[in-house]
Amino acid sequence: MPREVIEIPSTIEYLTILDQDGGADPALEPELSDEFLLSLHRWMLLGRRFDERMLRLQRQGRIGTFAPVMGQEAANVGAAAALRQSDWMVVAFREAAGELMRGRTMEDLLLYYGGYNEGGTIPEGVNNLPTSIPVGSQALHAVGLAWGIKYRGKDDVAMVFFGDGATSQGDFHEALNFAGVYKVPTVFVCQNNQWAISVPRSRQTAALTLAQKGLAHGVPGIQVDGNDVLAVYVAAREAIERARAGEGATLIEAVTYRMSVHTTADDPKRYRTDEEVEVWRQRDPINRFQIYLRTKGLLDDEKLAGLEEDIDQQIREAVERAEKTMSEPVDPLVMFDHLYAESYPHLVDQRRELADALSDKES
Amino acid sequence: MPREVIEIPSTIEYLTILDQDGGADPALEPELSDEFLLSLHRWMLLGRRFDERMLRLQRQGRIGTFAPVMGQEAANVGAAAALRQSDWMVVAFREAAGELMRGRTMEDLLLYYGGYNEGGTIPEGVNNLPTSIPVGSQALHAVGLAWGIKYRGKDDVAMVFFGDGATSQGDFHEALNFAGVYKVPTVFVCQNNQWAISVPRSRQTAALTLAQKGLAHGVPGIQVDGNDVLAVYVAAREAIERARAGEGATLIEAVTYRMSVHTTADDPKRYRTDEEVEVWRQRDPINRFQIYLRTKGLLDDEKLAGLEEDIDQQIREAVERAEKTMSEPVDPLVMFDHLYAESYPHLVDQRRELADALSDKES
Amino acid sequence: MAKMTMVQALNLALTQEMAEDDRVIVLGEDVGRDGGVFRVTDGLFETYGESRALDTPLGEAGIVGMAIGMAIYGLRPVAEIQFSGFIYQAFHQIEQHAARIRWRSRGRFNVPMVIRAPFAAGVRALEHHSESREAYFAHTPGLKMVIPSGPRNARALLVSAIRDPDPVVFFEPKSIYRAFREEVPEDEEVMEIGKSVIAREGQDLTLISYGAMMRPTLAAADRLTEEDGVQAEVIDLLTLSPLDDTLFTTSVRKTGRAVIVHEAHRSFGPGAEIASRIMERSFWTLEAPIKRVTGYDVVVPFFAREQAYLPDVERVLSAARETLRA
Amino acid sequence: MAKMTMVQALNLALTQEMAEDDRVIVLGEDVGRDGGVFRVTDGLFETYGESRALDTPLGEAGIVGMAIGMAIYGLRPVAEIQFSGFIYQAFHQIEQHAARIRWRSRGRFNVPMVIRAPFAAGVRALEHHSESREAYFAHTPGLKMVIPSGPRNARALLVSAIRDPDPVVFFEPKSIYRAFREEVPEDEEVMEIGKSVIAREGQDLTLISYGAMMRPTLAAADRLTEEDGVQAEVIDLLTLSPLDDTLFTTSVRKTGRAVIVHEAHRSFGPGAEIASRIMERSFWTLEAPIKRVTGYDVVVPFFAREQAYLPDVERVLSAARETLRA
Ligand SMILES: Cc1ncc(C[n+]2csc(CCOP(=O)(O)OP(=O)(O)O)c2C)c(N)n1
Ligand SMILES: Cc1ncc(C[n+]2csc(CCOP(=O)(O)OP(=O)(O)O)c2C)c(N)n1
Ligand SMILES: [Mg+2]
Ligand SMILES: [Mg+2]
Repeated sequence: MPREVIEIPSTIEYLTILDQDGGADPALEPELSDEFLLSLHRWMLLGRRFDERMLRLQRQGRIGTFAPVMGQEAANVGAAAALRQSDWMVVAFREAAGELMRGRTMEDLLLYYGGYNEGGTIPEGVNNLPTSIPVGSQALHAVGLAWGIKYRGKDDVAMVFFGDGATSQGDFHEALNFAGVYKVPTVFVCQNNQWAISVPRSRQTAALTLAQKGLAHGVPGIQVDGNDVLAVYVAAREAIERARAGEGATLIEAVTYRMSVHTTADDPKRYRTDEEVEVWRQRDPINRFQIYLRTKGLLDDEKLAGLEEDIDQQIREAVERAEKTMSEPVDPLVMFDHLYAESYPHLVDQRRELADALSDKES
Repeated sequence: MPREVIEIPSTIEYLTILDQDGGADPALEPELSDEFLLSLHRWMLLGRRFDERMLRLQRQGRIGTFAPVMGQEAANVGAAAALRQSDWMVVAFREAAGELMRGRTMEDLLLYYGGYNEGGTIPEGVNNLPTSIPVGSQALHAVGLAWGIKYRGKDDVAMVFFGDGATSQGDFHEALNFAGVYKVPTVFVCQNNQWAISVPRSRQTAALTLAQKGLAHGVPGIQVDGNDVLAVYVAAREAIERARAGEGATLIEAVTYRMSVHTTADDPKRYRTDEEVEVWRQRDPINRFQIYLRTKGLLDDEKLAGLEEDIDQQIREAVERAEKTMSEPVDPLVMFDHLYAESYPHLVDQRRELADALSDKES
Repeated sequence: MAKMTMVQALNLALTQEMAEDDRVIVLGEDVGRDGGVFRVTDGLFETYGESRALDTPLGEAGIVGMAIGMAIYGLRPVAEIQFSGFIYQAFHQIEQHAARIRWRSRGRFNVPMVIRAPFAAGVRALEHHSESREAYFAHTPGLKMVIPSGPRNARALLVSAIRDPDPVVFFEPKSIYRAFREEVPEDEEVMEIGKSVIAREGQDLTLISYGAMMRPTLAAADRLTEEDGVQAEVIDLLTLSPLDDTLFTTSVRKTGRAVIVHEAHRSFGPGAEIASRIMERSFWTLEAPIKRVTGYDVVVPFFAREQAYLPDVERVLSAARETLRA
Repeated sequence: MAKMTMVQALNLALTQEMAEDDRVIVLGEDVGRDGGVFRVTDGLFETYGESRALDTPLGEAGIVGMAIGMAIYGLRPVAEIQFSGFIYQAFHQIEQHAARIRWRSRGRFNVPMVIRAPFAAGVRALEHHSESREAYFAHTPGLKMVIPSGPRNARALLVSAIRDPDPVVFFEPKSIYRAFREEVPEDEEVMEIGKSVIAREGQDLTLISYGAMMRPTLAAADRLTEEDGVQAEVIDLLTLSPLDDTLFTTSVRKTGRAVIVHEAHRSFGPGAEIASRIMERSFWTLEAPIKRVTGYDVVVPFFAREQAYLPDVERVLSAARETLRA
């Protein structure tokens, strides 16, 4: 008996639909309504403009540290757009564009990054989990949600977002493994933006692709051009269809780029070159999609200007509302809320202690 | 641009050399000295007999819970035999046969399972880490040892053992990933004995092989017949050669079977059939290798009887020594030893407290 | 009423809660077909099927992390960690998420999860199978930390824990899993989480303990009566967090003296908090320093020495007597 | 002597230790090329190369687990956890291995490792970036838990931690990373781990604190002198485990009164242990109940409310005055 090769399922495909100039591969181009295409664009643009606004607010000291989406709007929006209302979206911290699309409000995001716990609120009826900062940890929650979906015989899915760095975390692997074993409807979306703070993708893992990490767990993987909103959408839709059909989880690696800082506390000049950023600027997901829409006759300068104005207005109003809250005196006693369903004597005592300290200060 | 297939390194080979009747594939049979072959046999047999003895001692209440090796002697010994003295062996808890070969003493093992911390001692000059019970956690230590080896420019390797269940742990993946990134000389040896207590391999992961888990991290994997000591040895030797040559880590999946209980606290009848055990009994690694040795003229009934007697004697002496220690009054104050390099006031106080309590009791 | 061991009583709690509420899902390593390595989940697989007595792959972070998602979805997972010594593989999921999802989402989501784990020493087990680290969890806001001391309260507290809308870490003292039996009513019985009980009344001294250490503590109380004519009040904490300090501080206001008994390490252990609460709330009635009888600040030794590590009747007695003499 | 921030002082410690001893390896997320998110490891990559200022993949279990292996091999890894809020991903490696390898191997192997992590609140950061959970580590046998309070002791303690033959968890109060400067000698300076210091002498009251809370504590002591004519003795613990209880119990025997200040949660927090030690060792000289001024038992709120969560001069003052009145 010689050495035998074991046939393991090991195909990793790469999917891109739009070329760098916004031309679409006709064999792959999905049939989507104009309205849907325009909504993809709208949410991407909103994501970009909101990001820019947050950056200014942060530089002015009006909100705290946050993680810009800039450059990853297609990965955010393309994936989230494939979900329906009753599906679940499980985020890390770089999905503001997708979260907005799914019903988290700009006002809440501003409050969140402004240091208000109130900003963590998710509106009733919106099935998004709140921002999850510990890298990779949230992947397991999506598996649990998906397990519940399957247990209840529903055909919803749970989609979880995370970065390239997150694929090094043990939790990510345990999540893939559990999802594989239970064959639950989870869609894993890796936003491979090439960097985990200062650590480049090449130093994050010796694997050629991140998509192949699914293979370790019997979960199919696909790599997509993450700056191509159509490709991301199509890959997400396929994964969701598999999931709804009871065929289990998929790992999608969306190859994209973080065009801005890691967070506002970061200085990327320390670890990457302007040239690299410039290369990726050429692949800006919004530009590319705009050319496509223009070619299709769905967008022109005038329409764009109108849209920009709309978005600007929407953002301005959200900022005003958030700043109003932030300018009012904050009630520190709120820190005792929502720890448990009910309160307990030691917390009642400590709350009173704080109330007394506060009134001492006032007097 | 159509969907492209990305070529990822994804070959998983299966290696077996001895057939079920002890015949060797001439194309694959390694050239090994008679002496070496006999030593493989000797250590496997010692492992088996020591196991049997431990089981009896446990049933008699003379030692506590332990995890028998039975059935996995080839995986243990084949891999450990490929190491040289200066290499490192990092174990879990089912490697007694391999550990003995590497210089851990039977007496220490007996004391360890007899509840004596003294049994954790590793003789000076033996580069084995002590028994590590938290499943999968020890894999990272092997990566750290290997990192040190590389940093010091040595060509030693660190070999780590773990079970099929361990490949579900996050730590296992972090270890593979770190080993891949740093290209350090680590040899990962998975003893896939088909069961993690009551959970069968098929419910542990949806992956077809465990060897393919390396692919997620750019680490090559190979599956070997774990009941074939020659195959295990050859695979380990190859992995070690790669490692010494600076080519990094390898994951070896040794397909074997736990023929006995998980630990002496376990009742396998609750979750597996006698038929399954019987099938694997036919593949007993020691039998198979004995036929091979007989065919080669290296073993006959008489030699075997002599060897059995030798081993019996050796075990008897070790048991006697250990039982002597265990029959003497135990000094509880030893529990304060080896916590830190030096002691601290609170520990000195507590030690005195215990000493007083003990002398109260005596009086 | 049947006489039951703690294992049987816990099994009764699970069986009944699963019968009543299909949101209750038991999951963990070997909890399904095998019925749990201590048989606490015995029969659940047969009765409720593999999706409700769910064997998991070998990953504690996976178990707890997945259970968090299940709980958010509206289920009531009861996750078993095979031994508390391996709960650290999931500690991040517990600290970063289980304890915070309600708080983080401002009440939109909650995590009605129980994490059960056998803990503590005394069964001649291997390394990592004997620790008492309840303090880690009691110090973590957002968690509840419950430790029963006998079959009956184990059953009632586990039922309450399963119904609790927030995450409960439920540590089961494995040395008394089968050490004795108690009458356990077949009919539903619950006990309020966050409430301690007086296990024995007295007025001369307050002994405070929980879990397996209740037995040497109560035995010491008996000996104090017999040998010293002293009536010790004995308090069984049952919940460590939120800690019911009213009961024990009231007792100490009456007795003026307290001894705390636990097998967790002394330094930064549960006894420190209990002593501090007494001091803060009953300082002026204290007639002697509060004593802690505890495990030592060493890794729990292998089993040849574990009994020497553990507080026993003699150690409790001599601490009590010193306190009484002071 | 140069005036340095704590970040610079820590950097000096690392730079010098790495120069002296090629066994010292700094590793962690972004500690290499980026120089650490707080710049504590700035320049090490340039000076010592990528194998000694080692950027790791994103996995805390990986970092600590690998560092344990390096330490066993004979190196002296200094692992950075980017924020203490993410140390739980590695908690199992710390509890199950770092703390036990010497003990498990009966001294054959040891783990001369430092785990550095910025901790505690006050810098308007996101969730998980503000906790003070030193109690978890202080309660764990086999570990040492060190917390500096200023640039000079930070440098000296870090040098000692690196040379220590056992694992040291070294929590750096990030709110004072750059809040003030101190003279830090260029020449080697070490401080003994396990020893506290008197930061200010007095005889009326003992204030006990550590880390960033030393500042409001010292400020309160000044105000007590100015406004009340009271001389508070202030103790800076520096090491939480092994805890130097001689210094503070001696002080309390003199003053009869104590207030403990920390930003960790109160329940089952460090203050409980300190209060208990005082009670056990100085009960008869106590003239008032010991007070704890601490963070509340809630998850540290997002930054709009973090200052209200934190002990401040006013809270320390009023606790001190109550204690003095009692
Ligand atoms: C468990 C954990 N470790 C460390 C951090 C600190 N941290 C925040 S983001 C980040 C890098 C994340 O990289 P990646 O997963 O690629 O996501 P990206 O930020 O690029 O979107 C790190 C190290 C964290 N939040 N959680
Ligand atoms: C982290 C951890 N979780 C749980 C356990 C309890 N436990 C001990 S062995 C075992 C199964 C291990 O299976 P596998 O890795 O296949 O090794 P085997 O026992 O088959 O050799 C379990 C669950 C443990 N020791 N460590
Ligand atoms: Mg990234
Ligand atoms: Mg196994």
